[in-house]
Amino acid sequence: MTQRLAGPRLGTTALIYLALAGVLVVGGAAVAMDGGNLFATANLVDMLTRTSLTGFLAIGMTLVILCRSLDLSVGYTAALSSLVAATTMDGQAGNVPLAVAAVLLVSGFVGAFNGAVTAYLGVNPFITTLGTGLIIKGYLDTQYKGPAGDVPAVFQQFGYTRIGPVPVSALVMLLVAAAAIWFLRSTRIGHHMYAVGGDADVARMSGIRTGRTLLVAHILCGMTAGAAGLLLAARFGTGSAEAYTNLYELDAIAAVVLGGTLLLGGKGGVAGTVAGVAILAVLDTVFNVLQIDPFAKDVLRGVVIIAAVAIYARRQLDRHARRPRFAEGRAS
Amino acid sequence: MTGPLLAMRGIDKAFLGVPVLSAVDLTMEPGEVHALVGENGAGKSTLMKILAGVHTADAGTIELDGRAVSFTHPLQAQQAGVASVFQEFNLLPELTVAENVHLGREPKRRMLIDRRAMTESTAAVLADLGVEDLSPAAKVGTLSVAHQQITEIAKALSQGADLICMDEPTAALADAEVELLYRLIGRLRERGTAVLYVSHRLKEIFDLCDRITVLKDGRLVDTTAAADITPDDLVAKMVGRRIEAQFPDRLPGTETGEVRLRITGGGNDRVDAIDLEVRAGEIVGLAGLQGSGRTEIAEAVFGIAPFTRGSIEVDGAPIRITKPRKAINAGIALVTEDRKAQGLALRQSVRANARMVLDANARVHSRARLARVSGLLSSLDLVARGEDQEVRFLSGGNQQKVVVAKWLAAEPGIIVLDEPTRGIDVGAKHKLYSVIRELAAEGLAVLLIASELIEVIGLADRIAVLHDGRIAAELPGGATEQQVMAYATGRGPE
Amino acid sequence: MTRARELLARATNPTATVFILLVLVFAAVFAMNPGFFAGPSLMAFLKQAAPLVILAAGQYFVIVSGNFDLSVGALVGAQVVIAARLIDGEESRTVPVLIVMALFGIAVGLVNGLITTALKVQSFITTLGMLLVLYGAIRLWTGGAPTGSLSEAFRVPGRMGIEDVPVLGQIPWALLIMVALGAGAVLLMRTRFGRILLAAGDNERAAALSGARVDTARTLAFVLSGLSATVAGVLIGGFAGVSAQVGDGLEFTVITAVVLGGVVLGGGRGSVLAAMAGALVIEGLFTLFNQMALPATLRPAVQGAIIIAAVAYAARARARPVPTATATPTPS
Amino acid sequence: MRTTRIAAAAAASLGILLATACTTDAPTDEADDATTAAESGDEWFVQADYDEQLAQRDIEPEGDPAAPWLQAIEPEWIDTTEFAQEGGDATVCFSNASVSNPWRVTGWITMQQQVEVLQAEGKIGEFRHSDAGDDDDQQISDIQAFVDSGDCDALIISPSTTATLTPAVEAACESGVPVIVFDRGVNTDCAVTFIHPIGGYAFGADAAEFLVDNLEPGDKVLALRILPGVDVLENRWAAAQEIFADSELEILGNEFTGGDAAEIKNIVTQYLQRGDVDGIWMDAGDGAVAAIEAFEDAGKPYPVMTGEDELSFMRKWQETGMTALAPVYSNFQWRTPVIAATMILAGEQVPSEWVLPQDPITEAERDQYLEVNADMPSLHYAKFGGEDLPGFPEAWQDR
Repeated sequence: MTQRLAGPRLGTTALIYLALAGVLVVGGAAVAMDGGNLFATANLVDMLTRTSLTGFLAIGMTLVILCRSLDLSVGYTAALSSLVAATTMDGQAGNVPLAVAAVLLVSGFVGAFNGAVTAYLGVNPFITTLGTGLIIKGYLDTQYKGPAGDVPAVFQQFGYTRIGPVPVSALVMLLVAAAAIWFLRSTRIGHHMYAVGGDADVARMSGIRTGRTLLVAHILCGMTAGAAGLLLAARFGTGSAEAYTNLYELDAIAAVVLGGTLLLGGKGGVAGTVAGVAILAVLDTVFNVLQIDPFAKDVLRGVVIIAAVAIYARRQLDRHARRPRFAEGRAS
Repeated sequence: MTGPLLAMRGIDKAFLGVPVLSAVDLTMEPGEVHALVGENGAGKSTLMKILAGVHTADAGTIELDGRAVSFTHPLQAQQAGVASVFQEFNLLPELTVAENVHLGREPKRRMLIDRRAMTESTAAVLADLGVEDLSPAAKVGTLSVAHQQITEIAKALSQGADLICMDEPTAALADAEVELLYRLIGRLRERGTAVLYVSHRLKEIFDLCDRITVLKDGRLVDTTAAADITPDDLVAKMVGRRIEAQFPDRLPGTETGEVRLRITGGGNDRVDAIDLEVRAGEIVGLAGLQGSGRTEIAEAVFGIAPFTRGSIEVDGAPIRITKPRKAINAGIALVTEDRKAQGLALRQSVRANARMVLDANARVHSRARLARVSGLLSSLDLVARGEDQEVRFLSGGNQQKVVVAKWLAAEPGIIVLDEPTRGIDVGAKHKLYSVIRELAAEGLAVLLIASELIEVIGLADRIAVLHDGRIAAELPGGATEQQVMAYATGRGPE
Repeated sequence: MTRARELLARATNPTATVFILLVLVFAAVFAMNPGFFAGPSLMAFLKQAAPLVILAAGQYFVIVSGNFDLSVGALVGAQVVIAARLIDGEESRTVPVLIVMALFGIAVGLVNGLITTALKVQSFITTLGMLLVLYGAIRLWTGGAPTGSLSEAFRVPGRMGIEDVPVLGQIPWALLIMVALGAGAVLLMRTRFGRILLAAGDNERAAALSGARVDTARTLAFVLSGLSATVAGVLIGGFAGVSAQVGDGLEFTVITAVVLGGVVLGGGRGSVLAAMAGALVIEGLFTLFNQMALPATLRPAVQGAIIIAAVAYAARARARPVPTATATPTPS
Repeated sequence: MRTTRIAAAAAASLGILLATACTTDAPTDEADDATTAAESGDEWFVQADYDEQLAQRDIEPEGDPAAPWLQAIEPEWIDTTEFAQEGGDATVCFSNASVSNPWRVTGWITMQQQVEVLQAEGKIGEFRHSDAGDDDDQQISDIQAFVDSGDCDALIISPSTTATLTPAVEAACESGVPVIVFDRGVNTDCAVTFIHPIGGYAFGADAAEFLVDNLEPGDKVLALRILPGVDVLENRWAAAQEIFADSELEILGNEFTGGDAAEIKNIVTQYLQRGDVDGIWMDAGDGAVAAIEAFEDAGKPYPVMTGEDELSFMRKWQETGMTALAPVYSNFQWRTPVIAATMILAGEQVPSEWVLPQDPITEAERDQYLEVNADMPSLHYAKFGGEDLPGFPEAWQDR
């Protein structure tokens, strides 16, 4: 323990950004050896674009995981939202604000349902959100037999335009991330999420409404999934129910834990998550540029995630060593 | 202001029908440091927890600033200005000192957390307490016990508490840190904050306190000014045989045999220079204040936190006990202090728990022993709706019987009992007392740890008294509580 | 008083719920189509239910010891593909390949277990990673689509049975295997291992202080899960032959089944029999949906709703206050 | 909203339960109602396209029948000189939706083989590809990446979903690179050429007509589908519904199988428990064998059945001698796009919409196809059209 005080160790977030840098270097080297340039604008744009979608989902996921919860329904919520958006817009630029509102409402409602069932009915979030996902799936499959609705060109800009090398979507995602960081840091309910995830009893003893905190986390998670849905709609130019088949929820969770947020809650943050998302995106781009078999990507992802968490676990050990009264080796 | 800050009158409290407090009064003035003393089990903690809103009194009234109050939840007590510093901290290791201090009551500016205000006010409180070496930005998880305690106190103060209860605050502190606590309490007094100080340590009590309230057997003995009483008189008021505490005598035919457990120069980061031997048929008591190293010795013998120095012999053979399995295979059993966290799988059946040790250790597992489990349970007078009842449904006493049974099932040669009677009813206590005698009679070596001096004195053939991680004295069975207390509180022989 | 409370607890015992559910589902099926309970169709039902039941048993061991195994679906798929590719229609290779598969199943379980216990990675992450690795690796190996084909001998257990039995028609081997393994699982839970597993899931510390090898037990649980996935693979492959999608999403179905069985995520509670009953409930539900010709697209929704409802009910039953001795004083 | 959904579901279930509790043969009727209910508002059926595709089946395609991948039905040749390039080192890029099913895997191998030939002939230089793993958003990124890289002289796209990829493809077109779309289309004709077999309606109709011709009025048909919401598949089903509607056949229901053999066998087995099934209509061949086995295991006579030109099905068909048809969604189309790319880069004319022939394999042709592909794995497709490529057969055998 004394050593720990002596040598202040790297914060997990710093570590993860270091890892990101590492991945960039290694990836860059690999691409260079292949005769390419990972940092060519095209590739940078590509990386940034790939961060957007998972980014939105992972930001919300971070909140629920911080509260020691989980949301396996975000993929379905996103798909649903893309349809709500596209059908509401129905090609009319005028409908965009309405559509956005509708999406946030619907997705927020899904989150609220997850949160309420988990917080007040005491159902394990794994089951709650799995069930919610199935319910949404059933609704989508019954209601839509494929892409539906029409997104006006104006809104498609959200998915396609970029400022310099930075796609608008990525920019918005980063803004949301910033907002989330601010939320966790500066609002009481956001701040309390750490307490709820860290130790619900202590939180309760300190007068924190744990149930409400969890509920809010889930609502926000639903809404970021809604934002992801909007992005999908913008990029597809229509709403797609099929989007849920891509297991976005697992990508999001992977990004979150990769970002150093403890799956057991109470520790971590959105800054790390963004880095986690970025790492996955960089890997994707590198693999694409290197023309590596898509299935190898899955293998590597699996390994990376496990390895990362194993490393964080190492750092978590001997957290609360008891205070020595007698220094070691001191024979009295 | 008129009248006392706090007035508790005629407080009664019983658990499972066992009276723990009866007709206790306690009054405190603003800025007063008030000691609450008494033997273990005298009801100090219970009284404090009632004041803190953890427990609710069965009868009696509580007035704060002349207003009648009744707390059903710690929050209410906090809002009423009564803060408590328990021994298990209510802190979040991942948050900073400032965040912990303000948890749930973060200062806001325009609906948002005002972090600067948070840090500043924390810094202010700390400065006010005269603490320089603790940064509001430090992560609590990385702090020393003392600093965590200071954080707790700071939290209490920032809640605007004008009465702070401290339960054995120095138990986990090193001398230097105790000094710091002294200064702290001095400040509190100056600020007009009243402190209810629950402790065994006479030195501290006389150093710090204005008045002293003595409890015994849940009854109020006396409340006097510290100046008007000598330490010896105080101890005299605290101790004394109890009506209900009749201990069974040594069973006939119990003879002390070979040394079964010998510790020579045992030590680790919590205890040092431990020399101890327990013979077959002998009951050796370990007395000492909380944090004096009693439990640590048990944990070392059982391989949970092994000795890093010295040696252990079991039945004359030297042995390195590095994990519980080794201890168990060497015929050692440990009835742990906290049966819920360490002793029982609460949602498993009585039987499952009773045979857990046999199931877990191939070497001690045998059909014959399994067959004896039921008999064992009934011989302990276990009250349960059958062996398939989940233990969480049992009373504390019966739960403890299950724990004892699970160890006896393995037929150990040495049994260490850490606070075996904590939080259990009188009937169960007496049963356990006689069980302990029987074990000795059967030739087991018994190492008995109990905060209740009376138990150690009543049961042990020899008593090793611990102080600050060392054995301060070894006294014969007949020793008086004064003697034991004298060594335990570090005052040495009279 | 304790007595009364406990009786209440017994009546609403989550484990009991599943059997009630089972009766309800089959009553409904009977109402739809009494013919279903004719020997042959019942046998057919049990034949196709067998793999899920066996998987549920395997998953139970992992869950009851306080973990998850999300990799079983991918493992089942992998096993079938491995079998097809290695056997490649050669009858003579059947047995050796079965041995290889068993070893592979054990290996996967062992890796899951060791990473979880030794490296302290939450099993959710461990097995999620394993899922990705298996999915990718197996497709890398076969170039995306299963190659080779299964031998007749390999298909016997999953497809054939004891023919021409009066009343029943065919008694499927799958059913016998299911019963055998089910009985085995029940017996195993009565052994020292089983008891330790439960104790470890309930109170890890208490078990460890009683001398239990908690990590070993948990690792073994993963191995059992891996083996159950192997058997399930053999049965499913035998039942229906090779196809690229075998096993997809099975992990969630299995976990749902186990949870429906009243087994609590987090460990220490529930019986293996109930877990297997949970699997039968799920299969029964699918049959019911089919019998009442519920639109295929709507089924997930109903399934999700039922799961949430059932678990919420069980949670409420469990949340009922029980007199634990925590209320006793702790004198200083 | 969700809750009402559940309520609705519960109500529906309850209603059906009550309705059927009294009469045992009710389920089937209910099935129809339920199914049609799910089918309400059919944006998946466009009469014009339907008629066109059905007509195209009877049109003799231009070009050499020996090389069907170069044939075209009623081609409308357009000039491509604007894209003409010197030298054969052009970089061709290919954004693939996925190789997540055997049909795509087979096609992908064929395409790679074709590429090797063209590279050997010095017609193209580098060939880059990216695989989106069925993730539309991923594929959009892939396409953007190719466009932004600026290295592609021609861009081949096999969209994962028609509608959703449209904006990305349009963007690609605007970049000036010649774009070639094949398999599933997009809602824009900005691509230089759109290569595809006749299409989903034809596939579904071939199958449905075969069942109508080979079954008696009143016979019961079960439709097995992979997933909802995939346009090409929905078209197949929509066409089938048209045909069935005018027939005396009774449709027991349509089930989604995810192409999982076990799922298919379960479902068919369950239907067989409820009564006879005389015909099976499938929107793709995956797992067809499992469906047949369900009949064997239930001891029921083989149904009249339509699968696909996947070998496992065709072999089972041959071995059982059942009445069946293998509708084809021409796998050889995977050769055409790269060839088209070279043509475009050479400034040669290509059909603006390149419609490839799509003839189902009948019992008459079956054995000859099986002979040619005797050494091919069971998840291989008979009309993969790569027999003349140098890699044949190893490339398709050990993947």
